[in-house]
Order: sequence, then C-alpha cells, then structure tokens
Amino acid sequence: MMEMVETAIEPGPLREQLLDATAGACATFEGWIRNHNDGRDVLRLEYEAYAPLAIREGERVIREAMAKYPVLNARCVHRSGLLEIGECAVWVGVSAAHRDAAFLACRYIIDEVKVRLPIWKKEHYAGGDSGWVNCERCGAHAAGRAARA
Amino acid sequence: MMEMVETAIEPGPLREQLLDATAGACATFEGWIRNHNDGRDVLRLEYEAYAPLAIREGERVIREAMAKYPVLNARCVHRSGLLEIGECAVWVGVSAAHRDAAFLACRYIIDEVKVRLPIWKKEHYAGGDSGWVNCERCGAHAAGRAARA
Amino acid sequence: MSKRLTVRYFAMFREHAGLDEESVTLDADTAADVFAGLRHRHGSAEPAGHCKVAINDELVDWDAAVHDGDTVLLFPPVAGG
Amino acid sequence: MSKRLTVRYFAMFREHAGLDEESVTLDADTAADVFAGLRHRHGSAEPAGHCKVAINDELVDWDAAVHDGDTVLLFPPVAGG
Repeated sequence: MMEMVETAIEPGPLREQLLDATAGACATFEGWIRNHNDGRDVLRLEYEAYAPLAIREGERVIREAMAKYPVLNARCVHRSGLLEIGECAVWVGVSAAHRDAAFLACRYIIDEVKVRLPIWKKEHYAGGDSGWVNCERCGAHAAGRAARA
Repeated sequence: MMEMVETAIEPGPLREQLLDATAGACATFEGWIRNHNDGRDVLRLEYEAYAPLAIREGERVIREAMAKYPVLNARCVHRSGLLEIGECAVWVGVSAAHRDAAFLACRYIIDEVKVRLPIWKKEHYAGGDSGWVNCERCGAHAAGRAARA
Repeated sequence: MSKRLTVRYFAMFREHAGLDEESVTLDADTAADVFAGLRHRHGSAEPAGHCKVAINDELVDWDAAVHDGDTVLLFPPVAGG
Repeated sequence: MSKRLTVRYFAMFREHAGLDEESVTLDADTAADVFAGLRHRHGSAEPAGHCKVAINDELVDWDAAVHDGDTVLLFPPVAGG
C-alpha cells in the first residue's frame, strides 16, 4: 500500500502493519533529509508531489515487487511539504518469510519510487539560494530563477 | 554497537540512535519468529546465546561492515530466551549518506551475525516435540533426546 | 490539428510558467508535441524524454495521442525519496 | 600430552552432556583433539568443522593449541537471527 502524507512519518505504527505470523523477516528503508548534497550545505528540503498519480504509480511499484519476490506485506509512505534536516521523507517496509525476499523487495520499491513517482524536491542551501534536484539542465533560465527565488 | 538482551527489542529507540544530520538513508532488518519452518508448525522458539562472545563477535561484524561500506552508524541487538510467534529476535540498523551502503551493510551484518555468533535456537513444534535448528545431524542421539524433551 | 487542452505544470515547470494550470489551443497530435509547443511556458530546453507526462491522470509515453479536451500534466525530472 | 581443562557445553551439547561445565583431564594438543576426545560427552558424530570452539573466551580455529588450565567452549552449529 502506497500513501502520501504531509505530516511526520512515524515508523512505529507502519512497522506494526507488516506483522504476520508467517513472516520471519522485515526489511525497512527510510530516506532522511541530510545536510549536504553534491558538495553543498543543505538547510532544508521542499517536496512537491502530485499525489493522485504518486499513489497510483506507487501501488503499481509495490504490486511489481510482490510479484517478483515472495513477500507477505509491503508498504511505502512518502511525505511532501517542507522538511527539516533529519526528518524522514520516505519509508518503505516489507515483511516476508525469508530475508532475501524482504531485502530485495524493499530495495526494488525505493529504487523505483525514486525514479517513477511524480515527486520533486527543491534544496534550500546555506547560501540562501535553492535548486530543484535532477533539474540542473531542465530550463534555460533555471539557475537565474532559482538564485532569485 | 552489538547488544544482547533478554527482553523485548524495541525498534523505535534503536532507530533514534542511528540519526545523523549527514545521513540520507537508513536500512533496518528484523528477524521475527514465524509460525513455520521446513514445513513444520512452530509454536515458539528458545534462543540460547553465549553473550560475552556473541557481543565481541557482533562488534567485529559491525566493524567489518563499516570498513567495507561508507556508513555512519550501525547497530545490532539480538535477544535470547523464550520467544513467541511474531516477536523480534534480532534487529539490525544502519544509517549512511546514501542508500546503497545502508542496504549492503545491513545485509552484511545480518548474514554474518546468523553464521558467526554463538547463538542457538530450539524450535518447539505443534506436535509437542522440539529441535535445535541446524543441528539435525549434530548428535547420534539427537532425534531421540529432542522427542523426549 | 489544433486542440483545446488544459495543461498543468509542476515543480520547476510551474515556477517557470508562473501558474499551475492553463488552457491552451495548440497544434499537437502527441504529448511530445505539447511539450515542444509549450517550451516557452515550461522553460525546459531538455528533450522530453528526461521528463514525464500524464494525460487525464494516466502516465503515458510521449508518443501518446492527445485529444480535444484532454488535460496534459507536464512533469520535470522526478526526484522522490 | 595430558592436560587439565575446563570444558563448557552449549545448546545441544549441554543437553547431551547433562551439564554446563566440567573439568576433564585429557590427552589433547589442539581444540580439535578436545572435540574428538569428548564425543561421548557432547554427543556429536559430526566433523568438528561444522561446530565452533573458543579457548578462554576467544573464538579460535580447531587447530589452536590447548594448554593446561585452559577453558574450552564447545559450540554446536550456530543459528542466530
């Protein structure tokens, strides 16, 4: 199950939802806001998402993971809005009978979520400027606009 | 850091200890008691550990993982005693700047912990008998003794 | 053939266009035609292939046909996680 | 050469021996000799290689030397996690 939220992600209750008497393994992944990227000091991150499609594509990714690997439960939650350093931007959790499937499915989900869901992030730098991640070459006026923002 | 405990493992506070402003990724693994193994119904598991050496060897495994992969923090907690279905027997958590290192180090730690630490588990089956895991061929009288236990 | 479309811009595209959504009349057969025809709006000089597109809330390939009345969502390169 | 050793048994070995620890006098040069000489105690017909051994709380290889007064820990195949 895929969820988009605008408030803090709480791993505890999410993990509970993976519990299953036939599960021997649980792998989770969390993406945290770190204070650096590409050699620059990052102050905070702003996530923008188009939730209806992010949810639908996320559900598709989870279904693919469950078809590829023998897992019992798989969930992903992604946050949007303004996030501070150390906050959790995305949580993925998978339970399975055995650890191999749990690890592989968890990895598959986060890898696909990062490249397929309509989610964007804007880094706010220590210098006061900001920039959309992965968009360095998106627009002719990109650098100028970001610096003025 | 490696820890051996005799009470319930609580993932929440453990995860907190991995937090780091330079970390962008956190991978965790939990081993849960599942209700089946090798086609048999399992009622509960009994873990025996030789804690002094389990801790020392666990610390070694964690140091190896931190040397092999660029990670920031890594922890492992293993429980011993009688565990019921659904309980957590082992927790591994790793934080890193990037997810690749977090996943690989987490996987390395659980793989090594399972085969190197002096920890044993005895399965109690629905039929009333029990057996030490991985010890099917350990002792000439193994089967008979386990059945009588 | 000229079509009346609703176009939605996201993230950097939204910032460049200065708005979330607009109605346009455009000579376009495919999603790629829309992307190319609206370069001055979304501001990207990149090939469409680096971006994503949805028509009426379905992610589609760039060669998907657009029809009169469609809503076309233009997504800059994504960066989830 | 005959040595006075403290031997500790774990898990299945402990159950077979019926005790945690005992003092033995044994003709043994290496950890492997201890394992072989105490088969009737730990009950395992398996090669030592499937098991593990520690001397004075250090995990060692089976060809490690044992000395008078050592404590030898005999570990059946482990199964953590």
